[in-house]
Amino acid sequence: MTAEEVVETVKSALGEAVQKGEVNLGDAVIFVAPDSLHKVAQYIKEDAGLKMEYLSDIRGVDYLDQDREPRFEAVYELHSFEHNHSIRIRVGLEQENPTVPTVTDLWNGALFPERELFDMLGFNVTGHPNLKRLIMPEEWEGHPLRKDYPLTTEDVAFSHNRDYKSELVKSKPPTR
Amino acid sequence: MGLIDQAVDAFETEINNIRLNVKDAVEALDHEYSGAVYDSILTTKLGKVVGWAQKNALWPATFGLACCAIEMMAMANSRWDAARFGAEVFRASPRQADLMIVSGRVSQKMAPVLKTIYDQMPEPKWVISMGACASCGGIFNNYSIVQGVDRVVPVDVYVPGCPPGPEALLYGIIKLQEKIMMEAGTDSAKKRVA
Amino acid sequence: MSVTEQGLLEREKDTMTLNMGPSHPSTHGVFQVVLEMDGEIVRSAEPHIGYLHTGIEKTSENKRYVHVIPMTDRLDYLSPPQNNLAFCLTTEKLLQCQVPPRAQYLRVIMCELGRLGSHLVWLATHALDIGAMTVFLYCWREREMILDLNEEISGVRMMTSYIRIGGVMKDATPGWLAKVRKFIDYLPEKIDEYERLLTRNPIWLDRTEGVGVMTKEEAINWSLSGPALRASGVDFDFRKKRPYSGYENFEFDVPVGKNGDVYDRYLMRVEEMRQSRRIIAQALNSLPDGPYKVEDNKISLPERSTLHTSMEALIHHFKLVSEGVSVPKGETYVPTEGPRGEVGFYIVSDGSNVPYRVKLRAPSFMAIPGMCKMMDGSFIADVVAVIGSIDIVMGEVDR
Amino acid sequence: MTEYFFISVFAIVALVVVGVLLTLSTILGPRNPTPQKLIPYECGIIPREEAKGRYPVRFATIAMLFIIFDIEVVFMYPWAVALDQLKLFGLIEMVVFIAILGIAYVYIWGRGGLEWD
Repeated sequence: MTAEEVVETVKSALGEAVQKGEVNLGDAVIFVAPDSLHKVAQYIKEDAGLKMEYLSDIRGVDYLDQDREPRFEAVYELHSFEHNHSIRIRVGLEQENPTVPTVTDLWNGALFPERELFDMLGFNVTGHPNLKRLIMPEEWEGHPLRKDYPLTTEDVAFSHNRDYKSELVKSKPPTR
Repeated sequence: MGLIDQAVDAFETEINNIRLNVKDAVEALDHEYSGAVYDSILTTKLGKVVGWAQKNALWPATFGLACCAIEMMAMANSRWDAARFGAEVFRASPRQADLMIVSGRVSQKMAPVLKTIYDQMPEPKWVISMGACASCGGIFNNYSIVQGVDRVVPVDVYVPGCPPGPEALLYGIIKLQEKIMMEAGTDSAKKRVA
Repeated sequence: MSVTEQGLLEREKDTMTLNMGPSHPSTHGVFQVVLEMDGEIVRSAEPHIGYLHTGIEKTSENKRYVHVIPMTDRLDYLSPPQNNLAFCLTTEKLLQCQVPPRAQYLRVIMCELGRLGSHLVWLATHALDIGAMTVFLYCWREREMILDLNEEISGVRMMTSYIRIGGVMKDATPGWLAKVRKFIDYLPEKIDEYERLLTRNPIWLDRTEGVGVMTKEEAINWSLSGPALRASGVDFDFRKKRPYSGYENFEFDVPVGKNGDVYDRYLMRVEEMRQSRRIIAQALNSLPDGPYKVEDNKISLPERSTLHTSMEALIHHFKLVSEGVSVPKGETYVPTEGPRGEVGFYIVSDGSNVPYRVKLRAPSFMAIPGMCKMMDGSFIADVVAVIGSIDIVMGEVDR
Repeated sequence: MTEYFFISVFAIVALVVVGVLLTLSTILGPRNPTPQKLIPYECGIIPREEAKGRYPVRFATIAMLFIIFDIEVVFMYPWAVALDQLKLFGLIEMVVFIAILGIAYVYIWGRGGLEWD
């Protein structure tokens, strides 16, 4: 099915659960609220017409200084091998306590990416079997991929990043 | 007012550095040589022979981290052939190795592991820091990479390059062999063993 | 309490924890798996990663688009052109720019050479782990030839950064193309040599057949990809199903396995090496001439010769060199088929010349939980065979 | 008598060479047992628990089986060297010897002694 048909079938089948559906640069993209994510994912996986049974990737994005309301976003990329089409589910998360339900019961492949979300961006994944730091050392404090986490503790002689980031660099105490 | 605080800060770090240096010096002094017999008969001539034997049988411990490890494997293979310099046998455990080639980028999580393995190698031991990432953090100046392995272990030879070609690593090993010959029989060889 | 009682109490679990830790010759990089062993049988395998975390994604959020390309080289350091291609395809999709056919063909040649080099390193280390020492030396002999080709075209042995946004670094000289042809004419008999060494070798069969089995549904559920997925029977290759960069013009077949064990994954990759050779041959025969990068000077640098004469070229050159290409606002993802599976960059751009978020979809990262599930109930010697067959590269796992 | 002379020379030379090498390296070799060096090597990780645990019994049975068939092969060496003097009688003798152990092998195989779990 083409991207438009995918978006149409999902919106018609799930109605209010899908906040917005669009075709962005040829890819089917739907926006979903965190609490209805599991229902949408279940439908997309089990529906005969869509049959997106392959979880390609889960990504976390931190829109700090962009002018959009929910600061964090978890993006799920799903493929279907039989029908050779894909869909991208974007889930907006609040700033204070970004929580997203786990999908490990649908796809076992989600074990590691969800732990990476918790580790690198501080998303709380409810229902994950063993949610602890995956990449950073256990006693590491802070979530590196957040925009307000400075890139390095040493002042870079010459840097491309914007001015306000370099102020953050100076204030961060050395982590090691 | 800021200037005074900065001056005070600078002064404090200065004192801290001096105290650290003094502590190191005291530690080095009362470190009696354990290999007593080893020292007494080690005249410069015999020391040269020992140094010649050590330099021609540098067994590297496989400490392959990232891209440089692939070039290190290439160096051990038939085209670049580290066997000509006696460095072809890659020991898996540090117990049987006397050369550690840190090939790749050392992350903050890997630094304690690197230090543990370096400690578990028997003396005399040498370290080659292969590649820009191991020598100075390379192109990754960020929160996760140790900006240079010499913050964790004492390094003998730095090999530049990203990744350095096998011939560059061989040149590093030759330079290390020259360093071993220069040091052989002198006081620093004894300090390296003690 | 006597010593035995105290000893018994202390050992309430009868398994022994064995730590196959970060510095281990057969974990293909700094990967740690803690094995709960009951004698020779692995009861449970718990992976620990992060020992090679380089923060490349965070660093590339502060680099311009052109500067991120050398970063992508160091992610999956066994096939760097594949990462460059994935990054450039996503950026070009955001820029909506059309790459000329000659550049597409040159990209395909470089990526297939990278795939060959990566499969050769996989075969070398996989066979060495299982005990076949000679294959290790044979494979590196061919890999050195590929590295010479890389060095001649891009100046660097491994990290070529040859594929740039809007095309390739520089045009391929006829001499280089002749050398590539000579290499691919020389290669098939060498692959037959590896097959003679391994494919019907009784020790190899005993160590790989029926080991680390993954059925088709399990492979899909555990998000395996690439040769590991196709070995379990899923016929899906992004070069075939969603052709990019000119792959639709070449015909090659995609090997699909039946029972998804270590032996099938070995057969998949060896067959893929032959198919890569076929693709390069077709690409060389029908290499179109024309520009090797997009003509629009807002994206790719103008020719050096035009700088002396035309003013616009000088301005474009200066603007590109100082500020770099500015990508319109948006986010997208293009999946490509790497040697280890689906490789793709998810890029969010905020309209400036610095990417806002760069996330690599790493096939090895997604395959590690599935790999550790395969190890449950197997012998400890099979753990080494399974790690070798999934062909993980820690550069792209820890990013 | 002369064979014993040659064997004894060979044994003495072996003992002397090994003895000299070992004593020299223990006397002359540097020794620097720092605490970090003495912890057991676990791929770079500080080991959390002692590795002394109880080994499963399978290892013991496999070891016994190995010894039986290893001794069998050891007996073949002198037999092979002296086969030309022993002629047909020696051959039959060895075939009987191998047949007896073959029966034991088939029994063990049948009882599943060779499988691991």
